[in-house]
Amino acid sequence: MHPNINIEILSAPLELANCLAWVQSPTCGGIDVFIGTVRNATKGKQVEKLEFEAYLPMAIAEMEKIAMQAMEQWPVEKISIHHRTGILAVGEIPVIIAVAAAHRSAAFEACRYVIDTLKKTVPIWKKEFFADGAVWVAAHP
Amino acid sequence: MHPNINIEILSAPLELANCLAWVQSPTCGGIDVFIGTVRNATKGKQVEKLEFEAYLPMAIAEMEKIAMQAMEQWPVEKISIHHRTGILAVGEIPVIIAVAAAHRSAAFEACRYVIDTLKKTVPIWKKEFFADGAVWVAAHP
Amino acid sequence: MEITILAFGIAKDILGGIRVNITLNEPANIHALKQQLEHNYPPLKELASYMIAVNNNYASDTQTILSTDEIALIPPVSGG
Amino acid sequence: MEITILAFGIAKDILGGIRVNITLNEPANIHALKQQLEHNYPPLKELASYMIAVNNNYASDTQTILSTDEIALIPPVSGG
Repeated sequence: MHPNINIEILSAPLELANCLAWVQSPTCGGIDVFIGTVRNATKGKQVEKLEFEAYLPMAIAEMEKIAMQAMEQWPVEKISIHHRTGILAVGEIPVIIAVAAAHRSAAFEACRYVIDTLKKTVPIWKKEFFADGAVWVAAHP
Repeated sequence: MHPNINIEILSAPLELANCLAWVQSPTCGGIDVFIGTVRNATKGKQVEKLEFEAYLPMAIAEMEKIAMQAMEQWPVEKISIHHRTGILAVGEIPVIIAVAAAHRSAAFEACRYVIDTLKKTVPIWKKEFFADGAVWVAAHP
Repeated sequence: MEITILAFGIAKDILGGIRVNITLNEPANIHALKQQLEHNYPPLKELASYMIAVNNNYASDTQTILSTDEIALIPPVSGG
Repeated sequence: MEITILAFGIAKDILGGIRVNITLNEPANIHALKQQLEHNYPPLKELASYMIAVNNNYASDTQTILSTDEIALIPPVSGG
């Protein structure tokens, strides 16, 4: 793992303070953090809970690739990505991405890139549970 | 103050957990947080500490205006802005902005707008202390 | 040769397990594997898309498969 | 009339205090106040820019000043 990249996939609740402490540095002037939270509805339908499943070694490898791409594209110093697995209730946190940079513009752009790309390429799957059943998100057209 | 806007100017260390708890909501899927941190250098010169001074009632009013403008421009649900005053050491946090939205795109764009605009219009002043003296930032051309 | 397929998300439901064995004629590539999988498990054709990963990397259709590779069936991802 | 000016940041250093009194002919507007301030405190002219706030709002040059207004001298801001 690149020394300025921190990737964790955890079955316990994610701690924002851990991501922040990991990226903070005296050479950085700004940190952008994205925190995903479980919404109580999707397309107007009430969500009861979510389940996240990960293909662990590959998910970590893909997240590291994304963080490396972000570091190549923007002058950012440190990136921390933590993703949760297992059953999550409404309001819980599936993902935290923290990006520290000397200047805020790079932190914002790199953080946005990481979450957008993570959702497209990292082998993690989300199952939404409704009152009348459950579906794997995005599985079917 | 608008019920979905939280503005605080504090002389004590800012707590990220407070901003996050304030904006979290079961209807939100994403929170973007910007955390300013004191850099150890500016334009290649070593910074020893910073001092922030605020024109309190007006600074709060201007921050509320910015948050209102952000809520008019993007579908965001809650905005929390905390700014520090007094002497800050390298690594300390002068500002935290947290924006919660149903969808992440609005949270990112509104958060970026708030910090960019805050730096232009909110009556708060930063003094940089170097080994050989101190200057009010941006005061002179 | 017989290879083991790791399956996740909806693919695990379709294949009926996390690890499923499948027999392929050698030499086999990803394209041949996909054809065999779709033959054995037709509901795979109803997915929005799916990818095959070999040793933790997404593989192209022409990539050759060895019996020692770790092969995973990756349905549309939805992390974050 | 005599009005009190609140000063912050470098303006506090230039005016020599957080609160400074200044005498203006009535009726006075922001433009007249700025001219009087620059006359009394010439280093103000060296600032990158500065604004006057009346009752916690940025004021235009034509705005009239009342003796009961809270007037603040706002040098270039640098928060965040």
